Amino acid sequence: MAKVLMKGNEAMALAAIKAGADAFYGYPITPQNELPEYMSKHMKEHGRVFLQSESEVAAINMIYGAAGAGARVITSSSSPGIALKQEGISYMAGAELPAVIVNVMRGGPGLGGIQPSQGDYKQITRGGGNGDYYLYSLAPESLQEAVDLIKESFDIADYFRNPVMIAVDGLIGQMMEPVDFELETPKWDLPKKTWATDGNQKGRDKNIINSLYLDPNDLEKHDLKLKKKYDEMKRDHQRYELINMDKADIAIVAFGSTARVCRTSIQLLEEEGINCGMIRPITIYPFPSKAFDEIPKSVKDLLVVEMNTGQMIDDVKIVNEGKLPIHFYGRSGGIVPEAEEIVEKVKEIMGGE
Amino acid sequence: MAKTKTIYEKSNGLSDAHLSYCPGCTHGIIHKLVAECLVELDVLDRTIGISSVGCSALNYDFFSCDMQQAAHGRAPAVATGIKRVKPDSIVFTYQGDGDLASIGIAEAIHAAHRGENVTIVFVNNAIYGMTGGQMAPTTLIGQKTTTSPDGREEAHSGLPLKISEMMATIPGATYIERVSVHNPKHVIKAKKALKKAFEIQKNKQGFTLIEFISTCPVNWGMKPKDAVDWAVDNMIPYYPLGVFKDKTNEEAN
Amino acid sequence: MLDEKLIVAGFGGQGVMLTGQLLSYCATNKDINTLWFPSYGPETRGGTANCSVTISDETVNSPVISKPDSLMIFNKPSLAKFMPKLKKDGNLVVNASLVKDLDFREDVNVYEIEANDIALKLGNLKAANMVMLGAYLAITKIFTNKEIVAVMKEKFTGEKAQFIDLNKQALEAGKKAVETSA
Amino acid sequence: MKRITIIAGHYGSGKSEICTNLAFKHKVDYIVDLDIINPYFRTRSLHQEFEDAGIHLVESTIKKKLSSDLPYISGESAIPFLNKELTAIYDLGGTENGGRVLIQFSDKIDHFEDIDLLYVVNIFRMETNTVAKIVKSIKNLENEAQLKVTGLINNTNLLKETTEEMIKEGETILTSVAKELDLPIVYTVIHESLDQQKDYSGKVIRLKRLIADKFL
Repeated sequence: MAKVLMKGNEAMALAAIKAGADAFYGYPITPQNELPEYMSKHMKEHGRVFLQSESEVAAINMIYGAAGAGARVITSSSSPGIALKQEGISYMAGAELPAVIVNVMRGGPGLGGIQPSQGDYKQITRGGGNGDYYLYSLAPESLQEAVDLIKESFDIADYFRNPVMIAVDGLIGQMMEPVDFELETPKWDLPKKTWATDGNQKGRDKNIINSLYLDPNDLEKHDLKLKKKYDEMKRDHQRYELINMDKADIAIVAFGSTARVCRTSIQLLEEEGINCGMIRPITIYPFPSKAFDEIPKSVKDLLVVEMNTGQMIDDVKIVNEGKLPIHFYGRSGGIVPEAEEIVEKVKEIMGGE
Repeated sequence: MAKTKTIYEKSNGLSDAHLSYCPGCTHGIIHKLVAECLVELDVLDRTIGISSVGCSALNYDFFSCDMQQAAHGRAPAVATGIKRVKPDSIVFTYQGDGDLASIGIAEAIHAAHRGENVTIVFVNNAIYGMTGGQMAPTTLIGQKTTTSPDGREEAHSGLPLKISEMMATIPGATYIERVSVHNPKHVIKAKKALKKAFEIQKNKQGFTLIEFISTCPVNWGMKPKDAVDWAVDNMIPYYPLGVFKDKTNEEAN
Repeated sequence: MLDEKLIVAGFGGQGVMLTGQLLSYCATNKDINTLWFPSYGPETRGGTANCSVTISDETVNSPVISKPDSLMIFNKPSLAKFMPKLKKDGNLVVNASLVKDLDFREDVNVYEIEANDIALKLGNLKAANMVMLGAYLAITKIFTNKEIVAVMKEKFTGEKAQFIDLNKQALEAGKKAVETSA
Repeated sequence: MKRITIIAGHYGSGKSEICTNLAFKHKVDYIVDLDIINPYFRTRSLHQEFEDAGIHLVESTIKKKLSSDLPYISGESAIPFLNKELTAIYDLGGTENGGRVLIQFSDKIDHFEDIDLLYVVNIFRMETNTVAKIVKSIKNLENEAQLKVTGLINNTNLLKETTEEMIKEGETILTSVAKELDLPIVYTVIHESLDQQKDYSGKVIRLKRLIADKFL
């Protein structure tokens, strides 16, 4: 199939269908509505389940139930709705249930606004709900990347038996770009879901899906088992892209659509003879610490650019270990920074030395 | 060797785990009825039960079918999620009055509203047992609890919620009945109601809820026998027993 | 090298979004990189609406257009909002039926198209956006009318299919309006 | 000590520590944790220690599930009331609500001579810092438990900051309570680290903090 032009939300929905999603449960919220709307039209054609729930809280618990029954499940929402889902997400991590959760971020806190934002970075990368857990969190910068990552994310979720978060913003949800749905994406080696409560107990013992461990010793053991997964994510499954880093004097750190704006900034700077590179985290959890080991000596400063007031900057500080000066440029409230603003910031940093 | 005759056996629907209920609590009877119905309808090996939060939180260990433990109040949503992807399974939730009538009322209403083909076993003992006897939406006027130390007052907490009556008003619901297990006659009646609910589900006829009037001797501060009497004298007059909705009957007429 | 950044702006309901989308669909059919990004939310229901369209031989990076090469302006508020951003020597295509007697920038190429009047003459005011698109294509020559009509045939199915002929006429009328004014 | 001693009092009055000290000292047959109110600082954290001492622990929670928030009353907890050979200490939950549990045994108690229901008071708890408040608390407890309190325990303390003057201050208040309700002060509790110089009402329990040490 040749490339097709699709809206981000629709493209992510189709990617999920192509990845074999059995069920979608969700609740309307701007700017992700085209995703459930697309699902409502097309899941039926494939004999799959689409259901609009009464709330985000119900949606994530439907996801819990269906995932526990062994189905491939996906839900989507936007920032305030994802906040409501946190209880269920924590329970899923605790009960070791796989699912794909799409967060089309908008400005906050509270009801905030409906324009693009990356204001949920901390909520996404710190677990979000109660207890010791994390979500494998992917932050694509284009529709093609979003589609490819969603296709793979079901495998990732199944492999880790842990929810995977697709963290995009309203920009990616709303924009249209040509996408190729037939590109090969990695297939993970997955065991059968022998743990599922699938209503077919013939010839096996009963299965239980549960996150309750009343004995502190049992719960600690369970927490450590979960930690092992997160350690494996950190060790083997960091993803990032290095852009123009070879001779860079300064490096931007940015993810998602912000990184895309920064690509234009880098081109504009190049035209003015300034070498600017970029580290683009693709996984925001695990944070790609390894990318920072690859920073060449020529780089003298780091500039973190985000669509928030500075959330990822803390992770950059942790992995930078005080080596390079860290600067920040951010826009929030739903404002997408323009490439020229970032160019000015880079020049200000470089001129200041 | 003397001949022995088995006159009573524990249902296969229950595991060998010890029940974690106080003496005199009727959870045990209700568990037995659920288990017996599933076995008698020959659906045990395709049943998925959902434990809620409350005294019955650990009953995923007690039933011998597949079980999922749900967050407080969310069991009907979990049931929906399962049933939609496994339409041929039998799915039931087991919820107390705190779980269903308070924190989870939205999920319960909407499962009925959508006509989900699941069965809710609703145990109403008019109090929060697990957390030590706090007031529930179903606590009676004048009833003392740890959060209504002077007895529930209408002006402060409203009138107790009648779940079966309320759920019966939902167009999507198929079968709603309130039963009690305070004596053998009513236990038999309750089982009949529960079995009917599971049969309706088996026939894919939609949403069913059976409300059980139950007791909590410890948190009510009564001996088991007195608790049963109290339920009969105080709860049943306010929460009358009977069928509140039967679409299968309406359809037949 | 093709590298066109366009903003289409007007009232919700004037077909602003669709106009931009047709260009992106056409680019995709020709395997040219493109990105379409709409304003979204309440403004699309009666307020001002706009979309950004990038069409380029190069990879499209920033989805945000800070200096558009061209503007298609359907109403007065949109002119005020976007004209200052237009690149020097850029194309400013305005619906002159609604945007009248205004000072336009001197350093850009202004094309005043009586889109509403032309559409009304064709029998349907709703075709004004296609008149504007026809004019824009005549100016930039990015795609031919024929290529756009091919996209419509692909996308306008069912009830919408009946409008393809009208739209085709509107595109031609827009083209003619540019040629006669030049 | 009577065959069955039930210890009641406010949250944090020191009930559980006194229970464990008495249980080990008198090598009772049963120690019964009836605290269904609060899952922290409870006798069952000493599960192993009791077992080693040959004391049978009846838990108010699911077996071996330490600090679970799922309280229930085990049928086993009625055994010492039925078997007159056994000695036992019962640890009630805090406030009058904790006393409500005792109703479950009311039909198993046929004579009260061998049962003590002792009320623990620490006058540094705001709920029991005056004679009037203590009297009211005791009456509330009796009302809920449907049993009469038979004695008082002076457990006045401010943990490590406790002085003998403080304990004496508690004794003054408790003496008034005792007079008003016609009850004896059965025990006075003094932590083992405090050098005892004075004499006190009732027997002195030189307390070793066993439960809190597991947490603090």
